[in-house]
Amino acid sequence: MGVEFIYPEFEVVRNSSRCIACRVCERQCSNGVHTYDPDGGVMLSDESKCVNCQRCVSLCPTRALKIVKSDCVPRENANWQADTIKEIYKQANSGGVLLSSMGNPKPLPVYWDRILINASQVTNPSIDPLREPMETRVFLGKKPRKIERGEDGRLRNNLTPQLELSMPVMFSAMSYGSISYNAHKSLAEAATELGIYYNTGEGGLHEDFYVYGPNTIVQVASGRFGVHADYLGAGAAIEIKMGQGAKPGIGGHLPGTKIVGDVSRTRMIPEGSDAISPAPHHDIYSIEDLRQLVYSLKEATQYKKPVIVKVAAVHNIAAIASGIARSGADIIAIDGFRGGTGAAPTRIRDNVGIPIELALAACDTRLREEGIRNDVSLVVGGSIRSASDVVKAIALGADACYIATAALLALGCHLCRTCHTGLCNWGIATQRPELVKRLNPEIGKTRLVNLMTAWRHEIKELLGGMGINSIETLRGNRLMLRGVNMTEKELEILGISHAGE
Amino acid sequence: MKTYVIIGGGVAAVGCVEGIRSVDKGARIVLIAGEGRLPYCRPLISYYLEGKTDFEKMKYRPEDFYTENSVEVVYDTAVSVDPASRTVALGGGGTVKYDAVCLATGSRPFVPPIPGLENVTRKFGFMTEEDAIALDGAIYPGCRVLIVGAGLIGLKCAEGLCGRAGSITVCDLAPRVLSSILDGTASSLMQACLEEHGVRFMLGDTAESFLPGVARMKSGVDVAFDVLVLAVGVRANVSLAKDAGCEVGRGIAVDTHMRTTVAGIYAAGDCVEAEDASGGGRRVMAIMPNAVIGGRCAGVNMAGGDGTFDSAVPMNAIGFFGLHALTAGTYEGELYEEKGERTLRRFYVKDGYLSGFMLIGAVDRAGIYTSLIRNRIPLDTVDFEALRKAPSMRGFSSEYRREHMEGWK
Amino acid sequence: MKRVTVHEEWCLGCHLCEYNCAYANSGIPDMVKALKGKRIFPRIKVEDGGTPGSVTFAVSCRHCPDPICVKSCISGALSKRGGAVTVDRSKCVGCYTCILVCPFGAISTDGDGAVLKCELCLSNGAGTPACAAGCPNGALTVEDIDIPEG
Amino acid sequence: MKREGQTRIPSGCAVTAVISKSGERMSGGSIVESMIPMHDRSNGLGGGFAAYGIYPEHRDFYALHLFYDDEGCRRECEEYLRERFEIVDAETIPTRTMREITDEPLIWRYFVFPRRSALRSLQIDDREYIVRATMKINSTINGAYVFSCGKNMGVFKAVGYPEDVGRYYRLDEYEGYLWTAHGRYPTNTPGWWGGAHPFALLDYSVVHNGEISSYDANRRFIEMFGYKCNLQTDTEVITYIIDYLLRRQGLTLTETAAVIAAPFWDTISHRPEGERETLTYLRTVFSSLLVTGPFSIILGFEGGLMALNDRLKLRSMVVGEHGDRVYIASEEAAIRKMDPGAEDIWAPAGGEPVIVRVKEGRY
Repeated sequence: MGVEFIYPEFEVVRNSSRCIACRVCERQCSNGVHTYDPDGGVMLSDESKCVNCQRCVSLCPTRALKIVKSDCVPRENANWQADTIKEIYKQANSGGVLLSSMGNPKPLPVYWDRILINASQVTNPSIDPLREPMETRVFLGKKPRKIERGEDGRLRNNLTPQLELSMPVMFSAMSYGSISYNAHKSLAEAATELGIYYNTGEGGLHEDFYVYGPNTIVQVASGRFGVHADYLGAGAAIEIKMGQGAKPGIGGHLPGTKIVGDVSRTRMIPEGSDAISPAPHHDIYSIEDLRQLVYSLKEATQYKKPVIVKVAAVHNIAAIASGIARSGADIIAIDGFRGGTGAAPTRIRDNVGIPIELALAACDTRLREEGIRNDVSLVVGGSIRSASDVVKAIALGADACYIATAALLALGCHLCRTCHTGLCNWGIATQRPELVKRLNPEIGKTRLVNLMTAWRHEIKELLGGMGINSIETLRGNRLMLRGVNMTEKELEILGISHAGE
Repeated sequence: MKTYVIIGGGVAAVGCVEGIRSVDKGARIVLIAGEGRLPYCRPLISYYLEGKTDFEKMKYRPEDFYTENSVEVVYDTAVSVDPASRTVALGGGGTVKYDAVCLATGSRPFVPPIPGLENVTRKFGFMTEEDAIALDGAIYPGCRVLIVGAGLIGLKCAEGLCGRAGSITVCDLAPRVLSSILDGTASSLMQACLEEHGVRFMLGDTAESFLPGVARMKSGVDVAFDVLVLAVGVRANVSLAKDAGCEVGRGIAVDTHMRTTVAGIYAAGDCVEAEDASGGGRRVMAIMPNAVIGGRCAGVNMAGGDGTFDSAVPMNAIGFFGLHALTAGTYEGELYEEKGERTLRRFYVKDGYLSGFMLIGAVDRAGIYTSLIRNRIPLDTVDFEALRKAPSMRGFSSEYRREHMEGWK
Repeated sequence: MKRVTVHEEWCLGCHLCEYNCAYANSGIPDMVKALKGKRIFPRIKVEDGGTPGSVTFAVSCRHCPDPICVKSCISGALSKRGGAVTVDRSKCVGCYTCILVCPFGAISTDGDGAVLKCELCLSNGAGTPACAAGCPNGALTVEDIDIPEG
Repeated sequence: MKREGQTRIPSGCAVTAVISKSGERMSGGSIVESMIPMHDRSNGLGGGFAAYGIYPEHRDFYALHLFYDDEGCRRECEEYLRERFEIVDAETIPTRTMREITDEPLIWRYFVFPRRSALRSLQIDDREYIVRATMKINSTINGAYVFSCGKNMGVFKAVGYPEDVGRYYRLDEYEGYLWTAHGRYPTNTPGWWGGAHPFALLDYSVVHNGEISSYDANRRFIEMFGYKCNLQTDTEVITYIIDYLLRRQGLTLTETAAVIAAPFWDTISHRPEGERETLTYLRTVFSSLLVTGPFSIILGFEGGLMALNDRLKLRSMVVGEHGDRVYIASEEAAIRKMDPGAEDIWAPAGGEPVIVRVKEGRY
């Protein structure tokens, strides 16, 4: 106490006139915030343990609870804001690197919100998706530069393997270990039902989930955890993870406490040992090394699987993308700096990388300038939050989007950003059996399917409004976008005009 | 069209009707009800005395049950069954031919031959609605009631009369109350409860002779009374069966299909003796669930279906003034006991099975124990130690729950 | 016919079903008013090992195809109609024979003499079984099935 | 006001075509007349015609039609041409002076062939050479604009109503086996001659009625292959797509139509196996060349035409026949004007290409 004391961030506000002391809050809080006092017949709370995950709030049957931000803060200071001061205290207490989870919460520009979408008026008709077909199917992968004909003069299918998506959204990489078995199962089943893909992340593929292989992207990352021949063969595509938007330039660290049971078996590492993914792939120090890995993986899978290379959006992303496009990769996935993570050093998460909107526009433009845009598909992630974000991303030039945080939200995540504690009350970012079971995959799957179905409807509405009846003709159709509240430079990079132009 | 005859107007008869109709919707059913009433449940008569129920509510099935199921109710008594001609002769004259007949004749009170009994004017049995109505009419404030018999019937009668009479005395030759279903400790708990409500007991003692208004007890004490209730015990009504050539012990002998030893004759209810699934051997298990289930089983088999009733277990649920005693099975084998203030839980384990239990005071979810007996569940497949402390389904395996509990996944 | 299906794998032991049951059967439109400061007598009960990770599940009447409680009821208060075993509390004399025979311990009392049991919220105005409607994890679901009459 | 090339200008339109399947050459007078009943589909800001078979005497040479803003740029351009081409003829295109047509640029035509040495050093064929030269002139020589560069064909266009433009260019004095015509209704152009239609590249000419919603997706894709969409018009990008698919990729007309107005996936799934595979392949590989939004286009090429509607048929287009003539127009009235005896007037379904070819050897 004393100098080490940091006032709790949240206050648990219990409306005693509503509380019926059913103790649901107590039973549901893995952080031990709530206790029952049998003497007084009332509930007590210890807010110092509260992470504001809203589990108790969501389950309280009489809405007797709310969690509010504490207003007990240091004296106001625009420069030394309360969070900054607290971080200093924490580091002075611990001497350690600050850890946090999920995406960058800082008020940096969200360009999606400065981009507006067009609609048809008078000169051409908008299309009603309830009356006319509205297509959202997408094929990801390299497209041949030239057609070929057989001796009979008929077109020969010279396409390399493609990923077929019913809509241009996929669930991006989240490893088994960082998220729970039930979370993975929800994603896998939803992807299968939706006709899209989910991504194993760097945790291997649990044996129970091989059945979802046709809708699975298996990831190969710098730790190579869980990578073996059957694993590579199990998925529909292989993703080489070079970087992650939430923490470009550094590796991953799954603490040993999460390496239990099946997680350990699936990762092929001993129980209790920390899973440390190196910052770089130690066999990839240059673009030609990447090319070798791309082709090694293709060789290992008889050229039957498209290979995705995932990179974090960093300053020189356009050139990097150009290099990847020439490395033999079929798909480039770019992860923006607002992308989520199960755990990252706070400074890195909040200060490294660039917004996905600019990275995407720069890459798409660059690949077109070089005439190689059709050699690869572009998938973007790093905080795609809605159907309109998807539409804007496609119009800027993406083939499809990766979503993860939105998917987790559908599964119940309340973005309390304490995944790294392993005590996720929603059964997502935890390996404790009693918490894992809180996510019923049947419900999880349904909610994911609902979310994607809703987005698909919205995408169709937006397309129809633009007079477009197939997502293909939205791709790179930047004329459908206008910017507001942006500088000339920003507009130039995005390749769009200002609203009113 | 076949004709099925049911002799007796108790709940076994109702079970039998339902059993027949579950197989054969069209057959003729003749129900011979000797009491001149539609079937009702006899144990309810004490609640009638208490004012907790009335005759309308006591009807075991609503009146339209009999029309809906096309049951010909004949208010008469059967005087004989002739297996050769397959006919039943009625007391009012006439006969009914049958394809199968079910004897659901129940039981009657045993009236001991006590000298001077014939001189007692206000003496009553406590079995039927008639008995209840008569007793109800005889009771007046301040009257002194003597109940001979501290079994289920006598004590329920005592409870029913509590507060309506000046005094209630219960005597029994047995040294404790409810001696047929409880042991000493358990008996005394129940006795204490009744005593708290003003019932006086004279145990190990009984009326040896009657003088006008006075019972002279075996101990030599004279007990003055205004109203006498005889609840010494019951006897199964077996004479029809015996005369028809059926094997008869203390009750009509039946197999697990409720068949008697004579073809075409079935029996069910308090009049039969059958194998005790809790390991007590052949015995009369005159309790209501057995009557209904046995009657139904008989009906199914009479109509050509295939029914088995092999889980008959003696069991009793009895309570006085909110203190409940639930018992089942036989009290043989190793004893496990859990005691509390005014609660007692006893379990008897034999050959790895629960053979019986008695619960006083703490009776929640007792059926879980009953199922251990009825379904002959080996105790090494359950967590019996936990179950003894508190009945739960957690004490069973997950597979058991999935298999036995409807809609369990 | 509706039936509450129990998926014990997904029960969190939160006991919300008990409170929702008690509320649904209280006849009081406000949950706080219905339950605050009162002992509740739910017709569904969570069995809970009390330790994290232990098996938990909620038990309520299974509305057996051939319900022994109905056969055992001496007063005719218990009956099965349209697939649901219901209790007519005005007929029940509180003999507890049903408690003695129910193999799942799904019949209980509220100390008022007559017994209580799940009646699938058929007559309490909840519309659909409140336990399942309020279950946060799909451990209780309502299924529409054809249940043969017992 | 910004002109074509500086901003994107949507417009509504009228189109007409007539072709003689036997290759009989027809005077342009009739097609000019056909635009009169559709007068209200234009607004006087652009009209034009493409005529095939009109230069039989120069049939082996590319006929370049150019607008010049002034003599300066004409000299600059001619110098450019002389360096790269053998020029067999150079002349101004004859016009009529009329009240309805004003602000004329200098209008020239040249019959040329690329110098063999240039072709050899660049390792490309003469057609590609013509395309590159056209792109070069149009994007680098300020004030010069090539608006027609095919063999034995020519485009004639101007700011004005199409019937006036036809008379202005004296089209009744030309004879061709195929004529297409266009009347324009742009919503915000100051009126620039180069912005009028048909738009042509080599012998491909396109007249188009509609406003496509896929424009920028198509443009940004096709520009990867050396095309410069200087005009930012639908017609221009559609012409380039057609050139890319037909000439550069070697697709057939039907295959090209299956890219531009691809059948819906659901339709494809119900097609017989072989066809299904082909259609899936085309949609997958050339997905960025799908054109959505309303269009009715008539593609003219050496020896034939193809008419195509968008797959929802959001624009009108009818076809009629009489003898060896096939007529296509936005409205039936236009066909009736050309040939009151035209029969079997029918409306092609959305995405259903109508391909008419002149008998081999007759053009």
